[in-house]
Amino acid sequence: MSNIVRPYGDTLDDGKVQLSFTLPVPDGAKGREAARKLVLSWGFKDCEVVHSNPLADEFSFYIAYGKSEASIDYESVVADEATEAAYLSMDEVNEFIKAKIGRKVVVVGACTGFDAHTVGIDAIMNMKGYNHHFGLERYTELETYNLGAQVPNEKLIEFAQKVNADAILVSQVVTQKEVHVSNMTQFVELLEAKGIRNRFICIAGGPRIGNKLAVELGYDVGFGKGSYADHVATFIVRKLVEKMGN
Amino acid sequence: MSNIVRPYGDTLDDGKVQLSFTLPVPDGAKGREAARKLVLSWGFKDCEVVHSNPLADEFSFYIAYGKSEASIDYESVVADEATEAAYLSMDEVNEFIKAKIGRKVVVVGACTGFDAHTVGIDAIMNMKGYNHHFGLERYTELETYNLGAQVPNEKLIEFAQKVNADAILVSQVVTQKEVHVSNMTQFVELLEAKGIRNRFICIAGGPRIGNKLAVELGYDVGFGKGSYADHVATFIVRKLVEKMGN
Amino acid sequence: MKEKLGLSRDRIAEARELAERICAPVMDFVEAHSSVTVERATLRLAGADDANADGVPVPNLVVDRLRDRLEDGALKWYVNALLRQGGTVESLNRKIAEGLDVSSVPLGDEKAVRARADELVDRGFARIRAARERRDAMRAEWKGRNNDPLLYLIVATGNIHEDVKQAKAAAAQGADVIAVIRTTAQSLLDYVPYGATTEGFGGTYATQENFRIMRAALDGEAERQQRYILLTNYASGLCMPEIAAMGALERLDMMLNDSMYGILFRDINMYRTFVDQKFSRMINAVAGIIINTGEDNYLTTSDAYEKAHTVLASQFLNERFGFAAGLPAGLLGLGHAFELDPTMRNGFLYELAQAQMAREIFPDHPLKYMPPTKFMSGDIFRGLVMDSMFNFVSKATNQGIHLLGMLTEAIHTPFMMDRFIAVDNAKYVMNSIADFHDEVEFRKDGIIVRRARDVLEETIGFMKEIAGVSLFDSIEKGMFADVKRPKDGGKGLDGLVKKGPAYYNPLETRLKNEAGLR
Amino acid sequence: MKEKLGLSRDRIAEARELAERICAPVMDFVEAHSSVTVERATLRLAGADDANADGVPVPNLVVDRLRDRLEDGALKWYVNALLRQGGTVESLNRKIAEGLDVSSVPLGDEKAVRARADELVDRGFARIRAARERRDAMRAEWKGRNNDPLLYLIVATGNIHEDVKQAKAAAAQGADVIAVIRTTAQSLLDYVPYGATTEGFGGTYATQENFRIMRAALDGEAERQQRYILLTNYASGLCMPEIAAMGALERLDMMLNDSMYGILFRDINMYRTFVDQKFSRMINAVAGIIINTGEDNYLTTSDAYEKAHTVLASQFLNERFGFAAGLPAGLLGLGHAFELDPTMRNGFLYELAQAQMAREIFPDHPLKYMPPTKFMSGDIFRGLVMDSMFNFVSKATNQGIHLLGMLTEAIHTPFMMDRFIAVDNAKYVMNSIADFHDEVEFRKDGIIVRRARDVLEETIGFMKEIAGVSLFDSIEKGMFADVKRPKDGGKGLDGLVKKGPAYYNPLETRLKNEAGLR
Ligand code: B12
Ligand code: B12
Ligand SMILES: Cc1ncc(COP(=O)(O)O)c(C=O)c1O
Ligand SMILES: Cc1ncc(COP(=O)(O)O)c(C=O)c1O
Repeated sequence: MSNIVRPYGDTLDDGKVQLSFTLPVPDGAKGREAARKLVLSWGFKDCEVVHSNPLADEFSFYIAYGKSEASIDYESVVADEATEAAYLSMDEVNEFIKAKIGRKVVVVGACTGFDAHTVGIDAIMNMKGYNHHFGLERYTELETYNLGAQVPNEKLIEFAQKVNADAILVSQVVTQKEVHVSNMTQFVELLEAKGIRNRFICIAGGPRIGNKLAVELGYDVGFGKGSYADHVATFIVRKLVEKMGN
Repeated sequence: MSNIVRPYGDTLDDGKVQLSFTLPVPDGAKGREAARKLVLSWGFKDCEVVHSNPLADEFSFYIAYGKSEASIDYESVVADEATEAAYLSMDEVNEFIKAKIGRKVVVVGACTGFDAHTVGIDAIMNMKGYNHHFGLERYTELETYNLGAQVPNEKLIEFAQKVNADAILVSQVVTQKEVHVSNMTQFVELLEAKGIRNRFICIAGGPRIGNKLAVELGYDVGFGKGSYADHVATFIVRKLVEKMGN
Repeated sequence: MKEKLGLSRDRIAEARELAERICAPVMDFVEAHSSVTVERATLRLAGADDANADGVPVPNLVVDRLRDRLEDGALKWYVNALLRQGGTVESLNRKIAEGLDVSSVPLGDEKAVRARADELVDRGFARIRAARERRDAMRAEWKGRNNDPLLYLIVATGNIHEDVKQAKAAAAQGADVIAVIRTTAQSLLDYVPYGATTEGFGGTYATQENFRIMRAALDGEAERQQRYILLTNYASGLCMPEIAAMGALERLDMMLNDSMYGILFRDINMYRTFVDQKFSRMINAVAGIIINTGEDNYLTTSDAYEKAHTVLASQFLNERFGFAAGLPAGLLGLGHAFELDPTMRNGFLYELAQAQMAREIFPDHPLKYMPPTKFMSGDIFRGLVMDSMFNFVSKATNQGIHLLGMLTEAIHTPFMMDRFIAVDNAKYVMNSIADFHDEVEFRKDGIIVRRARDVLEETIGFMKEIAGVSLFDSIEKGMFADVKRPKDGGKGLDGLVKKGPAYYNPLETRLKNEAGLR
Repeated sequence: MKEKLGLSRDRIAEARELAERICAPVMDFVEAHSSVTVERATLRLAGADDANADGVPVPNLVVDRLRDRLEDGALKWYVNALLRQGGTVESLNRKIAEGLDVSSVPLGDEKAVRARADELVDRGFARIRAARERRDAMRAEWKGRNNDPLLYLIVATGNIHEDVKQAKAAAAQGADVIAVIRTTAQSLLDYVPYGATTEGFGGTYATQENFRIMRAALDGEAERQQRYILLTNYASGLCMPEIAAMGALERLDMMLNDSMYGILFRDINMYRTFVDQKFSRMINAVAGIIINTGEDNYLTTSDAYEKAHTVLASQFLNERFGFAAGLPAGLLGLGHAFELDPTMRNGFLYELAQAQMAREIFPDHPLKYMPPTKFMSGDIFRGLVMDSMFNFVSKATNQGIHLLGMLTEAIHTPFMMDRFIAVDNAKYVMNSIADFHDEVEFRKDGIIVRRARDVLEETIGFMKEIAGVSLFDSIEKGMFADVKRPKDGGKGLDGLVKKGPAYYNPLETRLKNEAGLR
């Protein structure tokens, strides 16, 4: 069964969308008309430019409301966020490990490259956790190593080999100029060059990291905003059992 | 010479646009993905849904940034706002009338239909004016009548005939459900039915009235946000001389 | 509540005396008059309902036929017909809708008519009382779960069913009060449309059926949220008493209701309005409905700094007229607004002064504080910040009813997401400054204190002027909101009725009793 | 400035004494050491510039070769080579870039070297003085035309030419201060890249040429606006003294510069940092450059309510280290931030308390107040309102340097329109509460007053603990920002230099003199 939906302002299917953007042209009637035409060119049926403002001699700011005729079949949409799967609690993860794996699971994590944002990886790993979700360090059946920030990919891999890690956690927060993409890619390439990609469950995370992107880049999964240790632990143990099955 | 422009976030041609809208679906990963796909369907190349929020069980709110590849040739854009033309000051208008018309010009204005917003028409007509632009009542060479708000089209036309108006000003502020379109259309139809459309310069105005719309509906001109008495007076006297020429 | 402005109690008392002086002659006039809508409201409370095939409501059908004989009141004709026709009120209504002219039914025994009328009035009052008790019970059950101030959101789709969706979403997002904005033209209709409606401009028709639909929806949502959701509409325009009556029956909780709004902003005749407002207010008083007065409207046409005293003067008058109709302070949601030019230096301090002043002068009143509207523009980001300053002032001065500002105020009636953004803004700001009011004091003789004192003084001066010439004349002279309204001009004057010596209206008598007016 | 918190002057003095006690041993260590970047900074101020074909800067080429002999200082080798080679400094630089190893040039007459060194130092100081005078003249000419607090905006495109566009637009929109954010990795580079750059991540390389390009652009815009536009960069990371030197030469006006930031947030070795910060600060002092300290960073990893005292303690330490490097209070832009959880009841009151506390304890310092960042989310509308509350607190407590919050903080480095929205927000709010600070008083023993007192007390307790174990040990124990840094860990330790008995650095001596240190 399909369920065709459109943006909703205050009436079903009115298609109302708010937009704002800058154009590299002076402010004025001509700029407003350019803004309006541009919005129409995106397939909006109607557009009203409700505000414009100079930002500099050659830049101007526009606020517009458009009326979209485009729609999407909600039923056909496939959600792709790692956090959405039903997940286990900390205790359940520990039980699961005891029952199905029978040894401690080793997890190594770091914020890699030149990225110095530790808060995200700490939120996942540190004892105290985040938002009332305890971190991996508190899981009795996990053995965890948090290497902190600014860790070169080489060093992270070396360390993972040394401690015989089951899973490697890579955090990337800075995404400007796609710096995360090249850094994350290099990590996988290094593993592959060494022929050890399959020895690890590779997990990427960060506020702008989607599962889709991570998988594309060769990771097993990617965790974005609003992910917690329990999501990650669940993924690791399930995946491990799956790998052990093979 | 063409001048192709795209939205500008912080780098030329990065195409960045902010959008926000509601979808009639529950909040969650599936809704976010639907939102993302919808944005892509508008021709954006990339889209990141940076926020989502439930509004009700079956409604959710999305904030997204898209990257547009669409562009527009700024040089090809034709501005169409009545206020943009070089206009005369109050004194110049008076001089113009004395020199080229030689009699007082009669202007009748009202906020029509059930619309009760007098502030806009008053801003144009009242003595004190608006934003340091005196209103038409202060123009010595104009004879003005402001009928106020909620004036039926019939009554306005009757009055204009009675005082032998040169120009009729119609203000429309409420635009919900396109009520202004039907009201403005009815006004012109009434004039045409009486065969007197050409006796008057018909001017529409209001915050959401564009020149384009007004002309489409059969008015001589339409004045939107940021228009003042001097714009309107200039238009009237120039048009009148033009009509006298014929 | 701690006073911070050091306003002179004597000067405040003086202003109240002036208000009494100004209102007294108006009340004398009111006492001697009725109107077509007062009569129709009376009929409605006695049971008149339904509409004919053209949608003309039964109360109008009755009163229109009686137009020349209204000096005796309409009720006796209706009751007489009921007695003569036999059957229920509902069957009488149906017959009237189908063409029965009650004025053509010969008058029967007066005592029987009076007895039956008393029964009908009893029934009407019982319904009002039941609604009031239901409200009291619900509010008691969920005591302490509403926001303070109450967060007030509007819905305005024009379609009652769409309004319901929006209202439920708004309540789920945190609103305490839902106002169904009325369609653009309704205040000028001299009848109240009948049934559920789906087409309106800038708002939805106020009809009894629409009231019922929305009330049920909000009760459901209240149950879910475990928080009473108040419902608001407009007892305003040419039918104020009737809408008050419908609201009393359908358990509305608030009504926009001003003693002069219709005159000034809708060009309704002043005598008609003064008569109608009194009757509507008595109904509101008995039903326990909070009225919201419309002082904010002054500031949309006049400058909010220059004309602050007209707001305060109007608050005194609305209070006086309210008391005269039996409304206690607790039901007087006097209006004011945050409408100073945002480019004004220290504008926030002046807003703070004015809001605090209203709070201290009307300590027991659930003040209704309106957001910035006039200076809102297409710049929704600037607008959102203006709304945050408004939210701040409201909480910082302990306002009672807080109309949420919309970032899109200058663009369209609210989208569902606009409301969410507004609630979120208010909740964040208000929680964040929860105890600001108790924490902060104003410098003696500083900008804030002086501003409040000055406005009060100017108000007293202004009210003296009004008292000098009479309220009728001051309106005629344009002393309020910069609009002039001739005494015999405006709409609805022909619906005014001079009560005859035999004017009979037991419902009015009962209203007066219950409202505590002798 | 009126005091509102009634903080005990004695307790504040006690905290200052504790700071002195804590810093004294560190200063002793610093006195005995130099570092590779201190030496390079010395060379730069004496004229070393240029880079080789691989982009290795001349100062690095010189110091790298001298690595084992640095205990005597690098300058004499450079000057010696200059004398021996003849010609100008520029030609020497070129030769070095082309391969000349100054350490291989045999040392000549010491007196001649010293004389030539003095000349070079004179020239360096003359350039700094000229820049300072130029700034003073411009600020005097346009006195009173800047905003108060100064509105501070960042540009961060990664490309200096794109940055220029953004910066000019920001200035046109009303910014007083432009900070060119530095590329993500630069703080860990032990050299300063050379020339104009167009590729950076999350920021643009700090290079002398980039400084020059931006300075010229901003001077142009200042002329247009008739308002001095301050330029900010980062004297922070492994090259703090060199960047300070470059900033002094190119007339930067502010520098991010903290005595401990590199240690805590960049894992730079603590000894190295303490040595470098002193030298960089002496340069800033002489150049009249306001430093911005980094206390705000603590609150991004720790809770802003729980750890408010670590911010105040760090301010006292930064102040003390600043004084010890000759920086007067007027150049100490001590940092703090608006980072409380937005869902906290009365959060605004606590922010107000903390900001006012900083203001009263550091009355002559141009406090640098940072916007909410940690709790900013993808909800740009909520974020905008949080920024409005931040703008409010900043103006209400008379902060000096106001970093504008961005509604898109959690999403991307600022778009041009984001900056506009931020300036507009701040200008509206600040103008609207212009005199709030003078108007409003805090309740005696109320939430605000108590909060400030409590934080001060906790700070004193905390500083006593530090004094007990030494600053080095407290950092090792993780007492700041919840991070533990071992004394001999971190980057750059190998660049530390123990001064020998023959350590020669006339530039340092001159700096000390001009900075008024002994
Ligand atoms: C705190 C902070 C800092 C602190 C970091 C302190 C520290 N020790 O971490 C300091 C001040 C040092 C800092 C510096 C910089 N920052 Co910063 N910073 C932030 C800030 C305000 C909050 C980030 C944060 O802590 N979030 C809280 C955590 C819990 O959320 P999170 O990281 O998203 O993590 C969650 C999920 O993503 C996920 N997750 C994250 N990692 C992982 C890993 C795995 C394996 C898994 C499973 C899950 C997971 O789980 C977490 C819990 O749900 C953001 C803005 C913002 N409000 O988001 C900017 C921000 C991230 N910073 C930014 C930038 C540019 C910088 C600088 C590069 C600026 C500069 N040039 O100086 C520097 C340099 C840092 C560097 N080299 O990386 C930008 C990034 C822009 C972009 N998209 O590229 C942001 C968005 C600010 C902005 N708008 O410009 N920053
Ligand atoms: C003030 C106001 C009122 C006052 C009006 C008082 C009065 N006497 O005018 C009151 C409180 C009575 C009112 C009531 C209503 N209002 Co009203 N009101 C506003 C408000 C806040 C400001 C309008 C204003 O005065 N602007 C200032 C003037 C100077 O600007 P202007 O009208 O644009 O005029 C300028 C130009 O447009 C132009 N112009 C205008 N007319 C003409 C005519 C000519 C010939 C020319 C040449 C130029 C010209 O020149 C002027 C100067 O530059 C706006 C929101 C906003 N901030 O814009 C809502 C707004 C216009 N109102 C609105 C609504 C829905 C209503 C109601 C219908 C709500 C209700 N259901 O109760 C009622 C009913 C009124 C009715 N029947 O029309 C909506 C309209 C939505 C829409 N697009 O359809 C708005 C946008 C608010 C909202 N977001 O919901 N309102
Ligand atoms: C008291 C009062 N009644 C009515 C209204 C609404 O206007 P209308 O006359 O369209 O019902 C307002 C306006 O906000 C008002 O304040
Ligand atoms: C003092 C100080 N230095 C430097 C920086 C910037 O970080 P980075 O180390 O990337 O230069 C900051 C952060 O905002 C800071 O506060």
